[in-house]
Amino acid sequence: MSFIADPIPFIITWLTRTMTSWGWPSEIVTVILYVLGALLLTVGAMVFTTMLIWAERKIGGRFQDRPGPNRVGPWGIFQTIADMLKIFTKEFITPVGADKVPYNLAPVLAVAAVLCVWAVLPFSKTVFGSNIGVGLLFLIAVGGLGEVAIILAGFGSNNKYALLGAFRAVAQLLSYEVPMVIVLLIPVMLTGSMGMNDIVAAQKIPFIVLAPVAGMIFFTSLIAENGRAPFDLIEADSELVAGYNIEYSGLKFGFFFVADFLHAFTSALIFATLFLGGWQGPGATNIPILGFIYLLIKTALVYFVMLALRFSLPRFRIDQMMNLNWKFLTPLALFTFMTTAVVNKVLPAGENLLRIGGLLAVNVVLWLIANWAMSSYMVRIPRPVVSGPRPVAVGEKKQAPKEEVAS
Amino acid sequence: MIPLSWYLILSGLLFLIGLLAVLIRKNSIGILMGIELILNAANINLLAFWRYLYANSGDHRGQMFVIVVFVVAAAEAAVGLAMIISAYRRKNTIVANEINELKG
Amino acid sequence: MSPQQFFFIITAVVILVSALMTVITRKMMHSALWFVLALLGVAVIFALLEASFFAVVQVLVYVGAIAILIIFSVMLTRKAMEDTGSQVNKTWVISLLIVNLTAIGGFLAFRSWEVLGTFPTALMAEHYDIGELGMALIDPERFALPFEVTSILLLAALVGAIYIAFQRKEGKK
Amino acid sequence: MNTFNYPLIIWLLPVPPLLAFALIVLLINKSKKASHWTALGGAGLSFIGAMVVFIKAIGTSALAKNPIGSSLNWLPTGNTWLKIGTAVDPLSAITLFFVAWTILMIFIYSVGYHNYGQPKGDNDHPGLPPQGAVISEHGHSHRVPSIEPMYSRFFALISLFAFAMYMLVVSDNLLTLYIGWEVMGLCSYLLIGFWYAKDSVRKAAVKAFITTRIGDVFMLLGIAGLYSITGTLNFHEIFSNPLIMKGLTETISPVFGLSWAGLIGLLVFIGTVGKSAQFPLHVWLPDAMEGPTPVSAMIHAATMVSAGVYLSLRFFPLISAGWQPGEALTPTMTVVAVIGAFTALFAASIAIAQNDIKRVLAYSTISQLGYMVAAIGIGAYTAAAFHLFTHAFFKALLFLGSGSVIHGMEHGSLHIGEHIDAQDMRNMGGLGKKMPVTFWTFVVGGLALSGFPLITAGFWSKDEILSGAFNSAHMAIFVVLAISALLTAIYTARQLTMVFLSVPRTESASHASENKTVMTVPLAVLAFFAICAGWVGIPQEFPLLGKISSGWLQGFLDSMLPFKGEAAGHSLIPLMTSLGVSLGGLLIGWLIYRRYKEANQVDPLRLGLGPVYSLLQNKYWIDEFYSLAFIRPAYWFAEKVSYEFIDKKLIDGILHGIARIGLWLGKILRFGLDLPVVNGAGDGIATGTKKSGKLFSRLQNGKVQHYMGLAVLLLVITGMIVIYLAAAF
Repeated sequence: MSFIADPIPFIITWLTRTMTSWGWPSEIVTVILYVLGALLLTVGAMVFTTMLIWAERKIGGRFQDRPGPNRVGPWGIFQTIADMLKIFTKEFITPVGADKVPYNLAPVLAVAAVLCVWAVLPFSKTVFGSNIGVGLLFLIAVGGLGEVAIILAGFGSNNKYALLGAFRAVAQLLSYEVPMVIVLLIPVMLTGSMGMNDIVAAQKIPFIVLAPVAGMIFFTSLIAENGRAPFDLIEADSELVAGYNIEYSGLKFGFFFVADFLHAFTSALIFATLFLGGWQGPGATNIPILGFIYLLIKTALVYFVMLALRFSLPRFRIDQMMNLNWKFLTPLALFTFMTTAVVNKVLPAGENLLRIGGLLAVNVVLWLIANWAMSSYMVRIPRPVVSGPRPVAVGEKKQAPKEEVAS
Repeated sequence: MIPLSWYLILSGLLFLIGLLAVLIRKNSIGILMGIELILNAANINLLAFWRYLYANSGDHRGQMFVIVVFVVAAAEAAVGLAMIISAYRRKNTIVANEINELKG
Repeated sequence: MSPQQFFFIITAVVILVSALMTVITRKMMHSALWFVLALLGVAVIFALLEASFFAVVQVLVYVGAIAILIIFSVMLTRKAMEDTGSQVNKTWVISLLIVNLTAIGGFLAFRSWEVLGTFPTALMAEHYDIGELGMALIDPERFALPFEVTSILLLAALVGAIYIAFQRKEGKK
Repeated sequence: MNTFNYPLIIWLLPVPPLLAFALIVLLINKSKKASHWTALGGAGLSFIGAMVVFIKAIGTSALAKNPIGSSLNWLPTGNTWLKIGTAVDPLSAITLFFVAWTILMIFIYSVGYHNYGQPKGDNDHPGLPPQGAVISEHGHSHRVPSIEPMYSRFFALISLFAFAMYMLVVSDNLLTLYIGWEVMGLCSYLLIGFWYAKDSVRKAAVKAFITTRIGDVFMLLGIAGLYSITGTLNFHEIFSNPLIMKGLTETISPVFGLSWAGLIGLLVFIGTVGKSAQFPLHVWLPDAMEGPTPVSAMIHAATMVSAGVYLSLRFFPLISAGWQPGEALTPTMTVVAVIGAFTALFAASIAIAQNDIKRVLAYSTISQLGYMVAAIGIGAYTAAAFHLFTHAFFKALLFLGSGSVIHGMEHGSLHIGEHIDAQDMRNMGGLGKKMPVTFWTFVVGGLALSGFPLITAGFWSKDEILSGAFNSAHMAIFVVLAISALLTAIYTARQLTMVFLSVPRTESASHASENKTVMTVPLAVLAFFAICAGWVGIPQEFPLLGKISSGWLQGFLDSMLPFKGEAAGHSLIPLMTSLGVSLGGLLIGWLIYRRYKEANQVDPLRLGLGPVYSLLQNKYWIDEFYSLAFIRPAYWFAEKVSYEFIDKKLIDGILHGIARIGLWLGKILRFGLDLPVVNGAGDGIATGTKKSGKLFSRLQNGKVQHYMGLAVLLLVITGMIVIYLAAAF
């Protein structure tokens, strides 16, 4: 095992040996290593998020034709750190009338819920937190904790807008969990296991090739779960002022802020793991550090697409958002699931061209049908229009003086 | 190694607390939470017996019961809460003892 | 005391305390939060029983769905239940007596059960796999029928809940 | 490619049409386009699956011993399971082949037949055939055919029909086969009654349903008997188990001294008689012509009547139990052979005198089915299956062709506004020039039907039946079949001549026009099979051609038989006979009818036959006889005996008498017993109950927790007592 090819297990082995040589019992060494790993992962994720916030602001700026942060450090790279310093120094405010326990518990829970996901993600062939057999279920389960955090925030703030925002947010998150969970059954079905390591190992061909429709549904649901544009109804400032976190400021708000970005990045990571093959890539089996890099590249790609959507699409209306979920994504997810199950069973097993082609063809057909159904539905329900386009005022004004001149 | 009796004592106590909630809370939602606690106590019992007496013989009846209990709990919460909300809308109260007529 | 036992006792204490708080807390919202904590503790107990699938499902179903439903209901019905005043019935002493009687009865009845002292044998790897449970669920000669019946129950509950909670428009009966 | 999950595909074969049915009925029936695409998609998927399975089946050796398929437990019956499953053996394989082709072709054809793409009719109602629409073009208006108002419904029902047939064919047991069988009965009722607003259509639908039901009851008896004796419904388990077969053959049943095998075979055969319209129960089939033509083709060629013969072929081991080639026929086989041969002759003779283009074909179908049944009866299993196979193609072709002719005629009559019966052959004539594709394909079908030598499929299969009859020395059967072959050729020639040759006899006929491609392409495909389908079964003993033929079909199907196939030598006499009757009959028919030029001219045959002709034209007065013998007496019995005598006089009288006695008794009891004794006690009890009720109602305060507490308390106390008692004793 060389340090270059696979550094983290190398370090772990080294630490274990060292501590055992000090005469510590092996259980305690294991516990220490677990705590150390968790700490490292968490701190790493948080530090990474600061970079992420900068990158997002910079990219967003470019999308909107402005420079983005550019004052602190080269290319504004220390902007987030400056912001962090400012947030740390702010006063801890708890509004009068707020319910103290939920109010203070919510931000912590929000970050914790996201970080829990990292515990089961495989980062390379040899580096993963915990390989439990029901990893995917765990992923969904801890996703539910985030909703509790939002409710607590909305309730604890003792503010009408916060409560409304929380209701809305939870409604959206719960709704989009439905197609997401259905669609997640497809990778499980293709793999035959719910363990994350098994799912990645089964993706010699990434599942996005075998089940593109499922991938698309999952991606959409992920964006909705994040509550980012075009699904950012949670903090639609024109309707709700700022959503469930309206009463928060300082470090407590910072927690929500970090949770938001971390959640988005984690979503990209999950998508890359489940549908793009995770750490799989040429040579990744022999040199695990390569797998880490592959995963990072794939995640960055997915994240960039999410950013592109965020900065270019307008927001859905609440009814449109619900319609999209219940009338389109959920039925489509069910159909995709059923057809994939049947086709996968009928076609010969293994990684042959017939199976891949068959699954792909079925997905294309499904997508065409869904597209046709959606567009004919949109045609049948005309968009409510308050009034037709008004005549341009300038044209009339120009005409009027002309008449005067003529007369 | 934990003896089976520990789990049974835990589940027994949890059951009693749940029963207490069912009997003394005024609020219907509190009663519902008590019922959920009782169901959880039952689940601990089922899984403990499964693990200690049947797991290695490939007998899945304990787990099957747990699944059924999960489903029943979910169904009960959904219907029960819907009924509470409905009662709240009609009678403007959710105190269990005030909802004592078989009339909407 | 082995680490497992230590861990079990801590979890059990957390569960029992939070369950008790669920019963006696005056504010309904706090009661619900204690309830969530108790449920999470039960999930840990499941994990201790080497039933990781059920631990995860416990979190998914109870914390992710039932607890949220309960919290929602608490918020929606806040107007009717002011958090002031007694939150327990007048007859709480009698209820307490009944519960104590139950405890004593249970203790007397099961005190000398020979199963109590059982220790677990190590779980074999093939039984750890939830695939086996899955196959048992859809095997017509084992649990397919209960499984299907349960699914129908769930469907009926779904429809029933929607019907009951549906707000009828005034004058449209 | 050889890793396809074949058993699963077989299971899935019937599913797409069923899904299409459900989809159309539940969701997309508003859109006609989506409806027919869904139906076509369902039929197409099943078609592809059927072809995949067929190719696998013909490539599998010893298929009859080890059919492809799987089964699963369905119902627990005590200690055993009632299993259902699917299997494909040689018989189902070839049935699957022609069923898949004909169904797909009929589906495609239906799109055109129901005038897809035409405007909506002005006066069209659901339940009536489309009346035509007026469109104006270039300033003047004219009438064109209009689209069927219940277009989606048609495709939904026909999909269900296809589902039932597929299910019947792939079943490996009587249970699912019977389900398919009955679903087909329902579909035939719905589809024959498709234009339900017409009185005659409703009657025809009811007639078809009830007549086939008579057969089905006997068939169900047979199935029940088989299950109670053998304890299984799986064909393979019954027929390939020598012990069971021996037991069935040698035990004598209580009826007519038949063996159990013979009795069950006979009962199941009665089911075939109903479904395949054999002699006593044939009356529904000509009336079924009231339905749309694709339905007729579906019933006559692809599904229903084939199902009847298919069933008899399935049960051939039972029907022929205890029989070896060359021996005398068993009683059951004799019945089958006689009914078949008689039906063949009887129906062919009726067909000669019919004027409705579809009725001629209907009787022709009955006659040809009689052929197959007769072949089964004399033990010529392979020949019967072969004829079933070829007949499906050319009869589907003929029906679709006749539909095309009718469609063309309707087009003509709409165009010029003439009100004539578009199905009456007397109104046609000279259509060969107007509708060339229809003409040539119809000629191919007609020649195949009449057994035109060497090139058509019908010749080979019919020849095989005739030679089977001759070689096994059943001369009576042989002669009857030969005569009916002659009659077949005559009425085919009559039909061809009256419809296509000569000159148009009405205005409509002279304005008829060829149909769209969507209708003619299925005709061409079926015409191809009507010729080529026979070449797989050229017997090896045949002079000259036998040398180059492999006799593949015979080999493939013979493996199904419990004994070695009939290997009798090929004789020239039946060959000469079939050559003679076919060519001779065609010639006679043409000679008689080539001078038939006026619509109101007397039929030339009537001049020659006189009263016999009207006997034939009125179908031997069978319908009238049934009406006189069964239906009218039944009505009379219901009204006079059941209603007026038994119900009104007998039952009502007794009831009134009892009522009077009761009244009188009641008075005595009231004043003697009720008022003084019973009331006193009753009032006392009531007052007591009321008082104690008041006492207990305090417990019933509607408070849930109160109840719960009491319940738990009671439980604990009871439990403690029980445990204490258990410990004490």
